[in-house]
Amino acid sequence: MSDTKKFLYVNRKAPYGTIYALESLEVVLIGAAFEQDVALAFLDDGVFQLTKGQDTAGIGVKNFSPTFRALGDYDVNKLYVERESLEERGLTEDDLQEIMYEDEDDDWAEKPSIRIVSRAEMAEIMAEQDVILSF
Amino acid sequence: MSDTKKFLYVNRKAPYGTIYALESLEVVLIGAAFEQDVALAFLDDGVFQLTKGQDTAGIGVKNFSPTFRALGDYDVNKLYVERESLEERGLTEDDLQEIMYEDEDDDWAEKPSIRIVSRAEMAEIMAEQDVILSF
Amino acid sequence: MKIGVVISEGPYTHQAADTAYHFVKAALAKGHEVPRVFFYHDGVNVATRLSVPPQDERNIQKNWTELAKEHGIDMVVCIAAAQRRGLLDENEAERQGKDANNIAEGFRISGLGQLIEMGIQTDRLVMFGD
Amino acid sequence: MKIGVVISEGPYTHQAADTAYHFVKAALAKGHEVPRVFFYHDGVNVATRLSVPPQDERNIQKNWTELAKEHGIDMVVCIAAAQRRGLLDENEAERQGKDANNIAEGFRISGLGQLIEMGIQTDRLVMFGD
Amino acid sequence: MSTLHTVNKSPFETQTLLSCLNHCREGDAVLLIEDGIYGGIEGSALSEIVKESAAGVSLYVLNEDVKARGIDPGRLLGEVSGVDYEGFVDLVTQHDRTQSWL
Amino acid sequence: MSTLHTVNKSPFETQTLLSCLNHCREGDAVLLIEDGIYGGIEGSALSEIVKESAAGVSLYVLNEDVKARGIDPGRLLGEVSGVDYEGFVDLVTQHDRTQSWL
Repeated sequence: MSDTKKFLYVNRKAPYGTIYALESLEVVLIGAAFEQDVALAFLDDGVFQLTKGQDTAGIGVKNFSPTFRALGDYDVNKLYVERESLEERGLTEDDLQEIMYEDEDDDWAEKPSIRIVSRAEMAEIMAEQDVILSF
Repeated sequence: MSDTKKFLYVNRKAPYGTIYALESLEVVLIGAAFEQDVALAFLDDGVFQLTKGQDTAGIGVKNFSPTFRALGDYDVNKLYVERESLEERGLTEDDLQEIMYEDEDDDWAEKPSIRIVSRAEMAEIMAEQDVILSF
Repeated sequence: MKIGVVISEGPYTHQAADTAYHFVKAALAKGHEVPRVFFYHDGVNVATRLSVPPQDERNIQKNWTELAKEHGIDMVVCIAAAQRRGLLDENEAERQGKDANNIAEGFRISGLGQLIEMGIQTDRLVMFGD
Repeated sequence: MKIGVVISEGPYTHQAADTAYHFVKAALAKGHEVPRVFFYHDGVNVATRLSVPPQDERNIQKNWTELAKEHGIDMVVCIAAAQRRGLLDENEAERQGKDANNIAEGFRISGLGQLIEMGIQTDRLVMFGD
Repeated sequence: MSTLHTVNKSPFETQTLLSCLNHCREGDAVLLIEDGIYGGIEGSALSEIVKESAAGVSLYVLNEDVKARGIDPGRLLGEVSGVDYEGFVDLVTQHDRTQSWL
Repeated sequence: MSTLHTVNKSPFETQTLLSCLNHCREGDAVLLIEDGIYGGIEGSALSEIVKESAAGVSLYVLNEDVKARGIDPGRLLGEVSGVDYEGFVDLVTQHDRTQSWL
């Protein structure tokens, strides 16, 4: 086995009602330093973490959604979002914030980090991992 | 308003996976000393709290189900259990432990504390309360 | 009106203690009384003075301590729930033979009877939890 | 095999810390290695030495402290999660200007890197939570 | 005599909202707070059943929680009214009791 | 290459079990632990959908959790096998990864 493992962070919970989304992101940021093959999965209520226009001033809780846009700088650029989970919640890709990264293998072209996948594709992605962390 | 209020303890969670069922019972026991009009409601997964034959030795957690049988001694004898909640879970009244109390107004006759009610009746019971505590 | 409040989940992990805080502030602003807030289940963890949230986050314990001081709210931490979870005041620590205590200013440890009493003496009771 | 374990809910409130305990004991009994248990989210609350569970209940912290001592398990409490929730060791208390600490024997406070490292160095990782 | 019910869970995750609505009586109010506000979204897989189950009941969402989660109020069911924390307090005092569906 | 999935929530309370089953692949195993064991009950409103969704998947329950909750093993789906904590460990080592559905 090589030194690089495939890590998947599975996000199934909505933001702010509980802390799991925020503390998941904290692991992702620290984990980025370990140079593993990292991907994030958003399914079920986890897709709500990525909505644009979050404004938490009224509830007095820190808005961590801008941090997702910084993930590209940490070489974290595979954010898989499940289409069926969006649809069941009345959301489309347009409701999610734009998250971009610069592809060093393609002359630093700007590319979207969010990849909408079907439930079947999500199951395949999960089945390819070495380590799955659930939040 | 009289000094006596109607208190309802609403139990909607299964036992052992979380502590809510046990800590609900602790409130009921303490609350009994206050001579209020007390009733317990079991609906949704709360009906699992009353199954007979619980044996927690294997999970190393205290089995608190016998405590329900002591409630009669504390003058707590209205345990409303929702029929639809039982049915959805494949349970019948026979799966619940027998919980009795002695009716002081009827020559101390032994009577069952568990009263199976319909969802509509449960809604009525809830609507009659002064104070509702949820667990 | 007199409104009693129960908080039954821990700080930061669940939004309950935050929502309750904004609710109580609004109730007080509208002229209602909030004589007591009762902390049960993991809610007892709100009362630790040892928490050190990041500087850009709210300090839930401090917010409650200040609000209670300003408005004379009786903040009661359930003793049974607190013992299980390691929340002790000086007396309890001594009684239990523990070498430290962690309850913040403004919170007092007492029994579940205080919850029932609050239910009897207030006009409304609102619970915040999971 | 090397099995890493994560506990992400607090003691008594959720069964996670109990299930993990029985799982780890069984893994060790079958000859596997459990080099590290990582406590995250409310799981950090398992590490308080101030808890006083009723005498007829299990003592979750003591169970873990003893199991770890007997089998050389490295029990790591996430520092960021611990700070939010008021779990401090002596060093952290001093650094943060707090007048008390509450970490039990056998637990050490460290960073999230220890979780990733555990994921890299073990053959399997099992999480217990809510 | 009526009840204010509060629901703080997403109906896509738990059964709490539907259980609450199935125990409401005509004239009751249901206030969606915290992650509960997702129950007010129009065009979801649950919108129709929420609307049906809420017949005769007044549905509210806590504005601050809606805003925090980036849900445009225009995306909510027409049946839903928004309140702020002071409106939450008014709902508590206007009804005879509060039942928190935890 | 296969996955062991663990589910610790009641399917009558949360969507977790169904979400898990909808992401399983042929040859995977699902172990129901803690309150998750209620997902193994025969004759419930969810038994049929659990059985259908679990096609191609091996279903297990943790015996100790079943016993604790007073559920007679005879009341479980015929498709479900019981394991103890040591069996749980074996399932972890026999599959290539463990995914906890929290």
